[in-house]
Amino acid sequence: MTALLVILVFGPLLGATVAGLFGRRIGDTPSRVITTGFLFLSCFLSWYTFSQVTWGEWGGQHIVRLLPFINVADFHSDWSIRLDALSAVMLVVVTSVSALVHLYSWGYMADDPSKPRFFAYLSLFTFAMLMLVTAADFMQLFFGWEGVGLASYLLIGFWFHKPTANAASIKAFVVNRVGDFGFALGIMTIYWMFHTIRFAELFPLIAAKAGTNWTFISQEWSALDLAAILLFIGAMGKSAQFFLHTWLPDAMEGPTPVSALIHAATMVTAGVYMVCLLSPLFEYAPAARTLVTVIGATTALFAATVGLAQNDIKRVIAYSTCSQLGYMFFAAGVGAYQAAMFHLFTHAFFKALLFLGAGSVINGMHHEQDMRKMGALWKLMPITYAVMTIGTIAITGIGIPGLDLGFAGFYSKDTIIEAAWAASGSPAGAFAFVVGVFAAGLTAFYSWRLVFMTFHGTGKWKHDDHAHDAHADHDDDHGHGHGDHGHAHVPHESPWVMLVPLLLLSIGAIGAGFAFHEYFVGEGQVEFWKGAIFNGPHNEILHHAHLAPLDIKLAPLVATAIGTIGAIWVYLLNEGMRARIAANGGPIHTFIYNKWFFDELYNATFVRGAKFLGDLFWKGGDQKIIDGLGPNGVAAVTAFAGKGVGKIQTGYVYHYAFVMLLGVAGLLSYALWAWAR
Amino acid sequence: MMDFSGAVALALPEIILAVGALILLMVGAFGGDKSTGLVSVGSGGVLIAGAVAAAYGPLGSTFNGGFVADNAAAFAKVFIYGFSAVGVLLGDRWLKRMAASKFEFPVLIVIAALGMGMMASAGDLISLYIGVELQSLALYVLCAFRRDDAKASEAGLKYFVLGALSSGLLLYGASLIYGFAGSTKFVDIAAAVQAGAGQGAIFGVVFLICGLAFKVSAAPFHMWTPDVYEGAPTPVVAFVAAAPKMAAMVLFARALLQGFPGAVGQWQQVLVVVAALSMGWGALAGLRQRNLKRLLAYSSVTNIGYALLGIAAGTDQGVTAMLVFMVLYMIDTTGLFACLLALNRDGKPMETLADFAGLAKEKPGLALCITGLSFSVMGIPPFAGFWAKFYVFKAAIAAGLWPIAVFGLVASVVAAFYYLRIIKTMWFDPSPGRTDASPLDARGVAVAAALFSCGLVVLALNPLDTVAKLAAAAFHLS
Amino acid sequence: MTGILSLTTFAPIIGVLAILFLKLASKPGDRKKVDAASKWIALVTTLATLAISIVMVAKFNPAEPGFQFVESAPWFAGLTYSMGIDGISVLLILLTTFLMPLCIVASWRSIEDRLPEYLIAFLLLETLMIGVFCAMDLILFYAFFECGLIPMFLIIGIWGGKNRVYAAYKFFLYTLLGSVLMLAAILTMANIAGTTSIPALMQFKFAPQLQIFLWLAFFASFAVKMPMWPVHTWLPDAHVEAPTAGSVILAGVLLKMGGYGFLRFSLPMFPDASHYFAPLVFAMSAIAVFYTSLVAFRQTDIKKLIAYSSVAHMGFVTMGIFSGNAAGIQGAIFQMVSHGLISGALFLCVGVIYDRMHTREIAFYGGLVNRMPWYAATFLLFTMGNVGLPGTSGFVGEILTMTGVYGASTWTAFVSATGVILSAVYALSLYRRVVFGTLDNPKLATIADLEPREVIIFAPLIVGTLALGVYPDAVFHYTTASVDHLIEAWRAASPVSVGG
Amino acid sequence: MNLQAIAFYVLSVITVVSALGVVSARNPVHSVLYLILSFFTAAGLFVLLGAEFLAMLLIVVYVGAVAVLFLFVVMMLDVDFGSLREGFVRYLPIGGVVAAVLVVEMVLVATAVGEQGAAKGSGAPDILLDAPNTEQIGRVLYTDYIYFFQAAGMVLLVAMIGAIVLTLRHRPGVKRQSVMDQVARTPAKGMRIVQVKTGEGISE
Amino acid sequence: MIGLSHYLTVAAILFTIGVFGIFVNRKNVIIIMMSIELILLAVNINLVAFSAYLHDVSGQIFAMFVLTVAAAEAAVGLAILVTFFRNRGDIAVDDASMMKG
Repeated sequence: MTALLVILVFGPLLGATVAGLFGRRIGDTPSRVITTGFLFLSCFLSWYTFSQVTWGEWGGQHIVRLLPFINVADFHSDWSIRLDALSAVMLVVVTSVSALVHLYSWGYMADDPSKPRFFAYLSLFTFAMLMLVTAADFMQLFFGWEGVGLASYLLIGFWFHKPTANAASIKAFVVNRVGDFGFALGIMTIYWMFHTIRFAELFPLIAAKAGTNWTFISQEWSALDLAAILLFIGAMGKSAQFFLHTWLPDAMEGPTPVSALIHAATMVTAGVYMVCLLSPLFEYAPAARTLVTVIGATTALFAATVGLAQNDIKRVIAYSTCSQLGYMFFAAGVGAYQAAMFHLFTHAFFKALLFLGAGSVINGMHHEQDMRKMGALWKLMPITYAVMTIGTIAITGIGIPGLDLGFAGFYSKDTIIEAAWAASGSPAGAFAFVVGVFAAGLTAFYSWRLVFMTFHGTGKWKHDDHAHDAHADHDDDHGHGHGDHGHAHVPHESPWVMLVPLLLLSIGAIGAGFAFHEYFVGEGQVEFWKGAIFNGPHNEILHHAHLAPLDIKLAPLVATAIGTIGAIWVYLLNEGMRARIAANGGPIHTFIYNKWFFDELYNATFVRGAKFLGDLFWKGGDQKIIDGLGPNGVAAVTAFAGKGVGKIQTGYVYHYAFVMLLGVAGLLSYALWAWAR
Repeated sequence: MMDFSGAVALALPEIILAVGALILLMVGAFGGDKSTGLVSVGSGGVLIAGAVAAAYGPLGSTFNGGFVADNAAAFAKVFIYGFSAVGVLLGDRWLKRMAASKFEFPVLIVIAALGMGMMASAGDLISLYIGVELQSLALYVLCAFRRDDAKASEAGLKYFVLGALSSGLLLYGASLIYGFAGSTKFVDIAAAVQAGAGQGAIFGVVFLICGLAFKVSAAPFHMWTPDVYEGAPTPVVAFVAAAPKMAAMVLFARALLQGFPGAVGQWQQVLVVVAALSMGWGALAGLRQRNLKRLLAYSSVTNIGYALLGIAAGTDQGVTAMLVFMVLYMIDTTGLFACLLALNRDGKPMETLADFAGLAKEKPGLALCITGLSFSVMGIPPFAGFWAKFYVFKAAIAAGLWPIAVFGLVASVVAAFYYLRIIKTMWFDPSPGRTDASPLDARGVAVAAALFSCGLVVLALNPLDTVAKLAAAAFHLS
Repeated sequence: MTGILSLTTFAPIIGVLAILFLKLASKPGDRKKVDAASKWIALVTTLATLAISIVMVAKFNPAEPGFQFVESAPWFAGLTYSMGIDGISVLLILLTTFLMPLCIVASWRSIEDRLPEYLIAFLLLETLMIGVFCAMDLILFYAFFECGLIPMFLIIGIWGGKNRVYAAYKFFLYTLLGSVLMLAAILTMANIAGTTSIPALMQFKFAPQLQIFLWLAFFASFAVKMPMWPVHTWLPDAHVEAPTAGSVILAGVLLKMGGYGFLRFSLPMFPDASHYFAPLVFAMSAIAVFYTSLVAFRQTDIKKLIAYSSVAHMGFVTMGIFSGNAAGIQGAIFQMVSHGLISGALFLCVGVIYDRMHTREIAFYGGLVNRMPWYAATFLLFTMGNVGLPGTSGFVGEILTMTGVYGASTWTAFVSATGVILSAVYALSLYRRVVFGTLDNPKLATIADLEPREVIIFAPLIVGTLALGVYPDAVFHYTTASVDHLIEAWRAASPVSVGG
Repeated sequence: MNLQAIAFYVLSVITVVSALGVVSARNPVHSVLYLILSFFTAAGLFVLLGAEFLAMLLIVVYVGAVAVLFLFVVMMLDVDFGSLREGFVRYLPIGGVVAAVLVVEMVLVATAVGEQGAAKGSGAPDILLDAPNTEQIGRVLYTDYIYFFQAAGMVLLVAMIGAIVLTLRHRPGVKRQSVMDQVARTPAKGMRIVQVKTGEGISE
Repeated sequence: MIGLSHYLTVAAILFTIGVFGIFVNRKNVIIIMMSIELILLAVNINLVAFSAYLHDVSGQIFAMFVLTVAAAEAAVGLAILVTFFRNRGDIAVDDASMMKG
């Protein structure tokens, strides 16, 4: 088992190393083969592991210690692989999506000159993510946490020629670091509270600390709430939750497979994973959970609204991701960790599918991402159209409540909304429920809007010189010019190497919910999770959720239907309406189109503030005050004094005598005075 | 009546010097300037003989207490005579190069050394005075020795006028002390002070301190120093900057510690002020100097401030510190002046800072010597100057004078700037032109001093420490 | 093994003598040959020193908390020539001997003027730095500590950039001013305790009132050396003007002397005062992290930026040391070692492009990755190390020191944690501006990627950074015993009130 | 007020006044003359104190040698005395203040020493204690004080050497008679007999 | 009754005049030298007065040596003055400032 897990986790690292260091020497294809090969191996092993954990012999929790990491006094951490149901689920998600994305990238990145680098980064990311999900203590978790951040940074900035990509990559890293700021403080709080950072040692200690207080930055806090909130700030950063979400849409500057893998299926869900992993802590931290719920719900709503008005195909999906992550968080916040994980699981499939589908569209459109320049593609890209539709159905959560039959999103999202309903005794729960239902409608609207604008209507690409600007950008970059294609301006279906992953993912998008909902959130959940997720003694949220009346179960579906019909009305039946709405704008449109002005706000405060403070400290503090009063000032004063002293040395002997006599008189006076004392 | 042979044995170094000086004078007078070489060699020999006699001579007191031959005197004399011999060497060669050899030069140095020996051995206010004057008069003449040089004669004049004034102060103090204590002998004075008849005599001490402060060029009685250092011929300055300071410091210590051991509290206060003024003034005034000789003058003012701390401590440890300090300082300063002496450009001595630009490329050896010696004077370990400061500041702090010690250390940082500037000029700046070949004697002295200060000192400190402790023990302090 | 410390310390002197001899024996026309031979002599000497120090480390017994390989010989005036190392110093010595050959190789081509002198200065500096970490006598320590100013002054002043004179003066006088106050304290201690032996002084209990003064005096010296805010301004100037290898040594080793001093003197000898002043240190450290990170963000000179980031990183070291717990102190030591590697490497990275283009203006560069992919990768690695990315050694030090200080002051941990964000801001923006983007400047059109010599320099640093990032226990293995010993003593001293 | 007191006051007033004259006289020659006067009256004070040998010495040495030397130099150096007096008045006030401070302090000190010192309580100088002043000095000068005496001799020697070194000039080009050389001259040195060959001459 | 203090006071005044003469005199070195002689005279008066009141001859001996040395000093001083004059053609103190600072 150890060897298997080691290969599973470190295979991608090996692939990344080989491709990264020797990629130029061994060539593109070997690099691709090696990385993809390792990934499929990992994927296979993951499924095997998952099956063993879920149904097989392994059961329970395993921690494989590989190497000591940091061991100082009682600060212990190891390089280890923690295997339980939670991590097994994540292993499956991560390796499956990653393997498919690797494969997909063969086609998508076919014309890019830096293929080895790309594949190395992808594999590196996968490795970091695997380290994250198999961490047995906070240090390794943090390693994976930042490792995926690094990979994300590298991949967003993969096309380093583009200033926007560079800016986006830095933004992603820095905003994540803001989260890490809280995360690190959270780890420290945990360490000083419990004197351990190993999960296995930590969890049994938590209950005893419930209700105690903790002093932090001169404030008294409820101890566990403080720790949970600080850690949750980390999750907010990583999972692009409200306030720290701004990086995610910009992250779409990266190649589309990256968006699918990192910014939809895996990395951004790390925050959710972490909250679920730390369910033993959050269960005793009611205030923190309220915060999680509120932030999650707010994000779900906010991102959905913004998604309504975006025109960039990837940005729409990005906001959709953001919104779905909000769902996961408020699920966790109300205590339905299983539901959150379930949604994470299903979302990985359909969101990866949507992104890769979008990538296929973009590829077919010669790297055009603006939906306003698409339309009527369904005929030209039938398979892409089909899978995108599947993905859209999955995300909108269409299904038949009574029969419990539907696409993946149906099971997971409805469970979340029901859980929120079950928790609506509290204001936060009620808010989450309302938002959940409302956002479901918005989800339907923007998801269908995407499909309709892209695949239906009239083809705008036929008439205008589409995407020339974008081409100009890309041509020098990665040689993916239209000249390469025989059918210059006509959109085309993607190659099979891209379509196969799409088809595989669509299977997941269709069937994952149906196949697994019993295990994740249904009757078999206790047996399935095997204690990997902790529910407090009073937490029966899932049970209550199942008992939700039919009208509650129907509510999201109704909202979805309304949203869908709205989308059909605006984008299929009245094609000109969209442009009119956009043109007339109005404050609401402007507000959501500009993403609630978050970027502008942050720019004005934090970015400018940092620049201002930096300049102030540098030019004012360092140069004027410290150097001015310090070394330079002292030097000037000394030099001045030296000048003054030098002036006494006139060269005239009577002056010298005078000074001497002053000295005598002075010393005599001083002596008389001193001795008289 | 005293035992004549005993007296001769005790005063043998002085007698050797005095008789030697007379003989050499005769040789010179009859041999003319042609015999300068011989006279120089003779002077060196006489000085070295005097040093040996001082080192191995018997201990005691003679001439009615006017002459004291103790370990402190012996210690001082060995170094005074030794450095005087170096002065003879440097001066003689220099005069030869100037084609201005005069046999009086070495003789004057010998006589000055005799005066310094008297100072070191003075057990009486009268011998103190005569010793000081013998030394001073010889130095006045030496400073003005190049009588065709306007600067030298100006230096001599200033030195003389102010020196005479300081003698007046010294004498006035001596007269008050005499009047108070009823005796001119330090032993009797100490007894009188011990008898505790008030503080009157100590007014005289203030004058005495003023007078002696002039001789060691402590602020504010240092005013002559920069001008004399600049104006007087370099070899003379090399001599003036070293041996006389040692003699004066020992005299200082003896007068205060043997004459007024019971009044440490009183004179310490005055001395601390003088020391502080010296350290501060020397450090500040040196900052804007462009002439290296002037700069070294201010440097000596600062350093004397440090040395005075050793005396001000008023302890055995303090005197040891002062003695070690003076020895190490003498080596440094002689080395630096030897470097100056070794450097000429187009036949003119290089004295301003600008002259030294880029020296490191042209004369790396000498530049290295100057660098090392500068760092030493700056007090950077492990060079001699650091150990010198280590001794005095340790003693000062042990005596409770830590505020002044801290002040002195801070002043040393200020002073460090001007040594750094020399180093900077030599190493960082481009050279303006070729320097002349450097004479062997000066170079030799420079290299020897640098080697000692920058390396051998670590080994030499062991014996030096022992000997200085022995010497300091002569003052019978706690 | 007695004698190995002196051997390590003075081994570089042999190289100095060899180069001197060579220079004296050569004719004026042989400059080229002398230069070449000097380089090899210096390299061999530093490698030999490294080898000796590795033997020393191998023989070192990590379980023993006290001093090892003790040598002692009476000197004068009650002083002894006394050397010994413990777990705190052993790694710093290794760091020194490790960086030195790299510095020599880094200067292989970039220094043309007065090369033998340059190498002599470096070899002397090596002796002095090792001596600082070996010295077991206070005065001996001071001698090495202070004397190190000389070669560095010359290195900055002679082989430095445009404004080198100002920088050299500032460096020298600033640090000297701090040191003389320490000297006063050392002399006071020598007078009161009657000894200058460091182990003896560690046992000696100074009166709390006195400790305050002594602590402040030592602090003056070490705070400047570290450098801590607000006495840090000499560092950016010194770094900017120093030649590459000088910056490497300055950042890699010289700054560590301050931290070493705190650990060796302030903590064990003045525990009461250390307790008393810990809040002050925390405040200064936290300000340093926040303040200098922001200042770094606004720099236009690559070296200055890295220099400011060094100040921020040293802030972590100081706060860790005075946190007084294992995590903090171990983290601080680790951070020192790690910073030695990473900032040294970063300066070498700057040196690579400076050697080619002779400018350090950020605006001049851009898009280097197009022509220098390997360089870009190397630079990225160390940038990430600087940012404190887990997996690099930079992370371990930062997280441990912050964790440590959390136990003493949550405010400090809170403020310093902003460094996590800000370091990403300035480091990545630097990297972006220099490496990413398109290669617009025509002068850069022919810039070449790393040459084999540079690869040789970077390879050990990369290995070190990653190895320590993954297996930091390698460091803790050596430090634990000594640090535990230190903490026991620290705990024994309660934070008594020293006022009044 | 007895005769001694009258003498003291007269002498000391003249001493002080003439001392003032020394520093303020317009013409240096006058200064020297004032100086001589001052020395004379001071010698009178010495006599009052019973130090007649020193009084004589003062007159012989100072008036006879030093003052005359001054006069000699003043006359020898052809100085424009008129211009030398400028600036005297300008610096008078500040000089006066410092001098006043100094004099007050010194008088205080002197009085204190006079009243507290070893001499306190002892009566007026006991003139002709057991031997004339000269004899007293003579008894100790060459015995107890032989060392100082010899050293003083060295001081005078230095003065001599110094004066010679600094002022004696051998002007080049000035022919001097050298008696020694003339006397020492012998026929053997004075001439040389050479055999001159015919037709070759002497070529030297 | 004339006591020791009277003599000392006269000496103090003389001393001060000498001192005063040195620094108030801006022009003539010879006067400065004469002022020094006044100072020495003051010292001598002190010494002799003490000697007399102490009934101790050593004060007079001291004074005698002071006289001797003063004479020598005058000789050297005037010799230096002469060289100075030869170099500069003047003895104004104001001129003697080639070196300063």
